[in-house]
Amino acid sequence: MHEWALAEAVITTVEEIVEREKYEEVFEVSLTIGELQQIDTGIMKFALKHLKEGKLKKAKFSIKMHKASFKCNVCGNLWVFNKNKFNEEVSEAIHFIPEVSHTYIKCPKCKSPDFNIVEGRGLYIQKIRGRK
Amino acid sequence: MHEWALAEAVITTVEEIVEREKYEEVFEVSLTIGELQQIDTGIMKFALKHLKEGKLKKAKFSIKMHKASFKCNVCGNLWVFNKNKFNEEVSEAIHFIPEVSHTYIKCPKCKSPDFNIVEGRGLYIQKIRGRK
Amino acid sequence: MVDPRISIIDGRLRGVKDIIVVSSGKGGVGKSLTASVLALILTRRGYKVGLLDLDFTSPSTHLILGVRGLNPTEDKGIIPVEVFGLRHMSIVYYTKDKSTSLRGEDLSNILTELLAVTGWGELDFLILDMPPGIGDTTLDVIKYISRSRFLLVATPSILAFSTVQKLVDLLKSQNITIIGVLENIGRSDTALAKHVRDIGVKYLGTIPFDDQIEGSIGNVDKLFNTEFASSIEKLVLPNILEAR
Amino acid sequence: MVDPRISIIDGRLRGVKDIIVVSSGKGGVGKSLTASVLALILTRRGYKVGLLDLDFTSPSTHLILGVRGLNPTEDKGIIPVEVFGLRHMSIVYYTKDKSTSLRGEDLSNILTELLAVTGWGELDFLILDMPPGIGDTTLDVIKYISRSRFLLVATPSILAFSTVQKLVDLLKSQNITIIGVLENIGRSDTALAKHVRDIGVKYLGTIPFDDQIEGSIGNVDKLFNTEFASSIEKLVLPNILEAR
Ligand SMILES: Nc1ncnc2c1ncn2[C@@H]1O[C@H](COP(=O)(O)OP(=O)(O)O)[C@@H](O)[C@H]1O
Ligand SMILES: Nc1ncnc2c1ncn2[C@@H]1O[C@H](COP(=O)(O)OP(=O)(O)O)[C@@H](O)[C@H]1O
Ligand SMILES: [Mg+2]
Ligand SMILES: [Mg+2]
Ligand SMILES: [Mg+2]
Ligand SMILES: [Mg+2]
Ligand code: NI
Ligand code: NI
Ligand SMILES: [Zn+2]
Ligand SMILES: [Zn+2]
Repeated sequence: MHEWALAEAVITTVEEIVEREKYEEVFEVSLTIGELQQIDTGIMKFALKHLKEGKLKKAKFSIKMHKASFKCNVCGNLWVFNKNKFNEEVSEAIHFIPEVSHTYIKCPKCKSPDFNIVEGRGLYIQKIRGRK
Repeated sequence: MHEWALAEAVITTVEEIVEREKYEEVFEVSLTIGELQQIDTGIMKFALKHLKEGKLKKAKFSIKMHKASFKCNVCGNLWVFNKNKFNEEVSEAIHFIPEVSHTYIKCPKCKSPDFNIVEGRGLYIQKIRGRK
Repeated sequence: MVDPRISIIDGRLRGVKDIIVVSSGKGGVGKSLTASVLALILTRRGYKVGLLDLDFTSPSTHLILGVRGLNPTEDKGIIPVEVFGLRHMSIVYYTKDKSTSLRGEDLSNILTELLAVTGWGELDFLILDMPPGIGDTTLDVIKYISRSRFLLVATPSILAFSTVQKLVDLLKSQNITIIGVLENIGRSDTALAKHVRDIGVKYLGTIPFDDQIEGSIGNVDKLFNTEFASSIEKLVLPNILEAR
Repeated sequence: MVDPRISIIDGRLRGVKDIIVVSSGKGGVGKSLTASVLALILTRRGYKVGLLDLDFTSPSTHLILGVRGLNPTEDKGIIPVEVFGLRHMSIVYYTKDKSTSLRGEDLSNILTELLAVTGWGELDFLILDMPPGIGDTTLDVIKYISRSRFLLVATPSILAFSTVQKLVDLLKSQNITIIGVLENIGRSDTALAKHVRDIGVKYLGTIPFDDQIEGSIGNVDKLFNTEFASSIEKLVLPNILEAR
């Protein structure tokens, strides 16, 4: 699973922020993960725990999942992602590259593949709590 | 000047909204215009006055200009548009198609033409006040 | 916050009877040459024709036609350049053909702006020259001008067909009319005709490699005298005129 | 809200000594063929090579190489497909080469995602096959991988040069290294060499039309035996190896 790759990205980025903003110690890092990324939060937390060190040693990582929703660029229709509709191969593909949803998902109303992923893609660092 | 084309677009759109939201009469329409569009508000108001009819007959049009600003996608630099830097031909080009600023403007810090127009393009209908 | 440009697009194109989109997905197959020559031929036949170059980062139609020293004028909007009897519109009139790097959102904004402010007047045909790829411009044309008819250009290469096939999928899902696939720089023995028919699209025929083309670019009289032009007249024109 | 993918890109490419971007701006000039054949030749010379297809709406390198039935694997990231001794990565492994319409923001997200999660390991060369146009993907490569060296491909046509010139402007403004311009499907008498030198870029030489190419697509052994491959070896290889 590429949870490890993403965990590494999170640690690297937090370390950059810690350096830049001169933190002495980090207590908590809040992450949001889009549902489309289909990340196993268990593995993710395990990886983060394994990789953190130095000023992050004692940091807690909280993960919030964001439901995925789409908005059709043609008819304006809004709908939510239904993961059960796809076989494992397609799920894995979307897990790696959420944009390939444009291959497998169409607007339920007008059948267009021209939609925006309103929410539910990506992995973001929302907040860092620590001591400067 | 293509103020007339844009005024026509405003009137058509407001009429659509009036129809859809079942207004009996419109008192006021608030517009914002991006500085990059370099619209002559005098001509714009004249054109709107000339074109309004029916339920829009008595509508007042208020126009607010938005200063143009850019954000560099490469170095993150933020800067504002300085219209005096360009000759008349370039000004006219940007007036018609604000995106051609990518031809004539570069990030003052890193010289990249890869920037976003943060504010200052387009013409938007912000609010309609009327009687339903 | 409502963008009023969108509502006016239909109105601006009200006087335009037929919109032909020359597209492919694949680059370098002859879209711009086809669009330009087709526009010229229709003009010579007496139709009122507009040609709109939508390949904003690599516009070509002004070079093919050899437009020089002209500019759109203003009259309650933008009035296209009148050249060789047709109405031509391209971003080069504003970029002076200088380097213009554009992200997707920019492409979308330019298309909307051009459709909202260009006054085409009465036209029998508006020809759109499309960029390669299946991106913002293609999606926006489908979104804003659903009555468009697509003329697809391919070469005999499997690499071109692979992309054309993807574009056909998209167009079919949106019930957009496909006039057919034109084979360009073709040979007599290619498998393209069969591939095209297998996906349920009309095959329009093949235009051979024409060594007069490069020397004719920028010279309309020479262009008219190429084998390429007579092929467009023979293979494309009947298919465009018949459905009207 | 910070996107952690961006910071990891440099780290992911730490083991990659040299990044060669095959680009043009113009479509259909032979970028994908050049990128694929160059990757194969470098591999045969004993270098460790990666090939990343960045033409997300019309990927071609998997067809040129003839990759079938393989998939990237996972190990703390995505491990590219190993084929003919090189490491290959393309969106087709996830789209199954089905129709994929993407707007600019999507292109940007896919590129970031691929750069952030692909584990290339140790490489002498990573070759990037670029889409046509001067848009999101080109701008993002410049933004995220500024140490890239660009290999530009053109044809003798004025239409191709017009676009290459725009790309050169962009690259120069950003101090990106340009290896040179390769003329493809060339003739002996073209003016391209002079045009290229006039804008201060190295002209690498010309590859003729090769009628063996189409029949060699999808067959690596045949590709190696084409005149195209020997031209790449002769014209491009020295220019890529010398600066190292
Ligand atoms: N039938 C043909 N014979 C010879 N050259 C051609 C032919 N069709 C197109 N070309 C050339 O191929 C190149 C690509 O054509 P162009 O119209 O620019 O393609 P696109 O718009 O699809 O990128 C141009 O240099 C053009 O002159
Ligand atoms: N030197 C050449 N001789 C013959 N055909 C060529 C040559 N170079 C490229 N081609 C063909 O031209 C077409 C475009 O090549 P491709 O590599 O897909 O270009 P791009 O990636 O720039 O769009 C393909 O069908 C390819 O097989
Ligand atoms: Mg989208
Ligand atoms: Mg921009
Ligand atoms: Mg073209
Ligand atoms: Mg290619
Ligand atoms: Ni995984
Ligand atoms: Ni004006
Ligand atoms: Zn829809
Ligand atoms: Zn900058």
